[in-house]
Amino acid sequence: MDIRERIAKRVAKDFEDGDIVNLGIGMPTLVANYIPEGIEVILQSENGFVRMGPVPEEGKEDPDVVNAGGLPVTVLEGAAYFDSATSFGIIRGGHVDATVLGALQVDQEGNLANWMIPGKLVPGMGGAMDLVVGAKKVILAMEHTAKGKPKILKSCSLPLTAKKEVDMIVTEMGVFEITPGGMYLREIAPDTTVEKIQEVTEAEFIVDENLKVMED
Amino acid sequence: MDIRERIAKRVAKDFEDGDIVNLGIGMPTLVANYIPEGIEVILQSENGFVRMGPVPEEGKEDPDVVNAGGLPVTVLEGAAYFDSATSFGIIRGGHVDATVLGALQVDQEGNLANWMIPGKLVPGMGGAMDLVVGAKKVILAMEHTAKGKPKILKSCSLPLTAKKEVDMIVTEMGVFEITPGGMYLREIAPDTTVEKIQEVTEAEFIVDENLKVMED
Amino acid sequence: MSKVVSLEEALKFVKDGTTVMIPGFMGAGTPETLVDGLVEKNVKDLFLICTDTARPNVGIGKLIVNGQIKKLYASHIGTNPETGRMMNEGLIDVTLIPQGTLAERIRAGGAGLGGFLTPTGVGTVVEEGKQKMAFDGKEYLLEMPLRAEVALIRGTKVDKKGNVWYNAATRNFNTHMATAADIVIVEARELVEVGEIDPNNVMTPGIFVDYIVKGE
Amino acid sequence: MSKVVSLEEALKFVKDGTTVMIPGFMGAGTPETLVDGLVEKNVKDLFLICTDTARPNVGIGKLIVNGQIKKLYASHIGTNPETGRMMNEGLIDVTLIPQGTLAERIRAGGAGLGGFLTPTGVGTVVEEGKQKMAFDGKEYLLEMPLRAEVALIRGTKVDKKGNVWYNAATRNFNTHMATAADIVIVEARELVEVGEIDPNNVMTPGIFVDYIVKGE
Repeated sequence: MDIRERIAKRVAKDFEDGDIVNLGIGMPTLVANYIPEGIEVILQSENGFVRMGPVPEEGKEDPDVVNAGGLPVTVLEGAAYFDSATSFGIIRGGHVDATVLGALQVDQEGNLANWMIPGKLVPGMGGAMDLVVGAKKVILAMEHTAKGKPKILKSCSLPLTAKKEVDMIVTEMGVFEITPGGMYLREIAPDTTVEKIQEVTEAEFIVDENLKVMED
Repeated sequence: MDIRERIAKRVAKDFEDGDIVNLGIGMPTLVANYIPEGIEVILQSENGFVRMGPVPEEGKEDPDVVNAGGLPVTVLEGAAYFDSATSFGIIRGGHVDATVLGALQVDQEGNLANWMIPGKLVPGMGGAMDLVVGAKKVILAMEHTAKGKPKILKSCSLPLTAKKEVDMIVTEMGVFEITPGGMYLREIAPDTTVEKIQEVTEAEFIVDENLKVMED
Repeated sequence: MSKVVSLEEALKFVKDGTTVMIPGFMGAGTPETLVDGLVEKNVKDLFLICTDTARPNVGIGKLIVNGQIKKLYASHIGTNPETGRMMNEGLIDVTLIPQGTLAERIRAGGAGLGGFLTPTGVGTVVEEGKQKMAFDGKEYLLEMPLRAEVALIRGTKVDKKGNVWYNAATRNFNTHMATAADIVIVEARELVEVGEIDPNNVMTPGIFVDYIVKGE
Repeated sequence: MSKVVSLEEALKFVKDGTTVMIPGFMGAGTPETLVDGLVEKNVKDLFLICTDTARPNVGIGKLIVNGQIKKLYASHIGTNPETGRMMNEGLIDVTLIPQGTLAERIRAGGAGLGGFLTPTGVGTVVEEGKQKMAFDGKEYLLEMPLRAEVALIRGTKVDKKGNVWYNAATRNFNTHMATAADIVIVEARELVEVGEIDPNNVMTPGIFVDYIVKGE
């Protein structure tokens, strides 16, 4: 199984029936493909609607119905459209149960950096700062390293998106939870070891006594 | 001509084509009956719509279409309904050209008291405080005295609705304008004199050099 | 799980002492069936947040007359003499709030804002105990967000996923209150199938609604 | 007086150096005809407020590529490499603003609020130079209202009194920008007769709209 698929699939297992979820651009978007059967997850698109559906068939794109990345999507039965202030009221007001985002860096305190690399890449924060602060649960879906270098750090060096807001990190190597008592490795992928994870993780983490195997 | 009619008629003359106007409960409501021909005035109702129309014919009342006093009204072609935050955004945001309100007291500084008499009458300010602060022009439509006692004072003694926001006062005796340079008597009713007005006005006012006769 | 429940099931969330928001402007937009249910249930010591207390036998007025309210936030109580009487006798603790400020405080409570600055109330008793700030020579009061445990709202059309459409002037405080309570119960004047309300014209997205009661 | 004017008449309000708000999410909801008109007119040194700069040949992106923007407030510029290049070369002065904060600042500008407190951006570079306040242990930034001289918006259906209805995800920043500029010009995808939009479903009341241009 592809790394990205593994991550997306694991994230999707975390949702509960009825959850309202915002998926970021890129790998987080894949999560929608793995929502477990029997569970209804309501996708919020921060450009202004809930109950986002899948990508339309070719030729059936509607330029008025696009996601936060400007790409054509569809809406499901029971959808509702609204304006941007309402959309971010939903986000900041705690009405989104979980947001899934990518990361450039994250640290053991739950600090997240995912919106700029000074002097190099300044795309802007878009809605990420509001999402990370407002969603009840912040889940990072990310590859464990960038070109072999750790992305899960003791302390982020890039400009932050938000402070101490990350709750969970899912990588191809495992699942971490960040708690006031420290960062825990809760699950480990079947094809790795704690030692291997330690080698590519700068952050200090505690291995859960009941460490589980991350299912594919 | 009835006193209330005279006042309402004079206030209505102050409007310009296209003005958005909010009329308070009571005498201000009468103003709608005297809008000059050829002029379109858009009435805003703070409970949530613009282009309020006249009272419906008997038997045609719709309990969903009521004014800020809870009384049945109609809407005109081109009306739009909205929620309370939007309605007060319109009011506070300076999108209302004029508001016409009654007064318990007003003073020469433009301070207004029209929402309570401590220990006696505490109806609440409703939307009045927002209207007086937000409307571009605040016009008082009021009888000159209350049981012979002045209501236009040097300084209000009742709790204020807003500070220094009143622009114009129309009574059965005349029309006052409140400016940074003082309160001016701009028009005088045909059936009174400056002396008579002074007798029943505690506030100090300047008589306009070009004092006009208030037309009925 | 269906959101449609019986009146009894819905009202189990309102107990003695619960903080409740109820919309409506002199009764228009008030959920009459839910209010009648509360009168029947006779829960006491409620902290009620509403814009007016209507008339003694209309909407919210019934809860006042029945002695169920201990604490009241409202903008206008003048049309219900019972509210004033009970306030003067110390039976209800009343806080009067300008209507625009009340709407905005509820909106802020639902949208995750920590407060806002409004010019409304500056120089009046409303500013007592509040922080004042000035920008560009204009003074503002810092007003705080408001939330409730339960909001009882009323939709003209409600679909089974909880999407709501309000007719005419009944919208008023409904949309804001629906965002600012832990439990949101909507009384459906008409309960419709999902899809009958155009997703564009949904005024309260179903994600805000926990329970639906068919109104009478 | 008809609000319907030619493209040329409408754009006379946008001159070199004008502050302009333009809505749209990667082009969706952007008034393409008005933007193309601005490119044609080639006014320079604009101060542009928008959520993203789309792609080089899409919507707002064209104004960037054509070198017409001197100052930019946006939440995301990553999809238009030209914006980043011109920012790095000192040709455009870019301020990045979290998207929810941007929406709320514009709303505040239109609603007469002096500012608001948001948790978004706390602990990040966004807090630089801003007042911080804490309530109940949670920190907030004080954010200021935003207004423009001209807003160029885009309605799916617009009636001749300026009432606007937006389809699907095109609503985004349109409704807020329509309230927060001295002159509001709407591009009508479809120009309809008054009455064709249900007063309940009007999303921008015509009182906010000064001019209407038929879009292509």
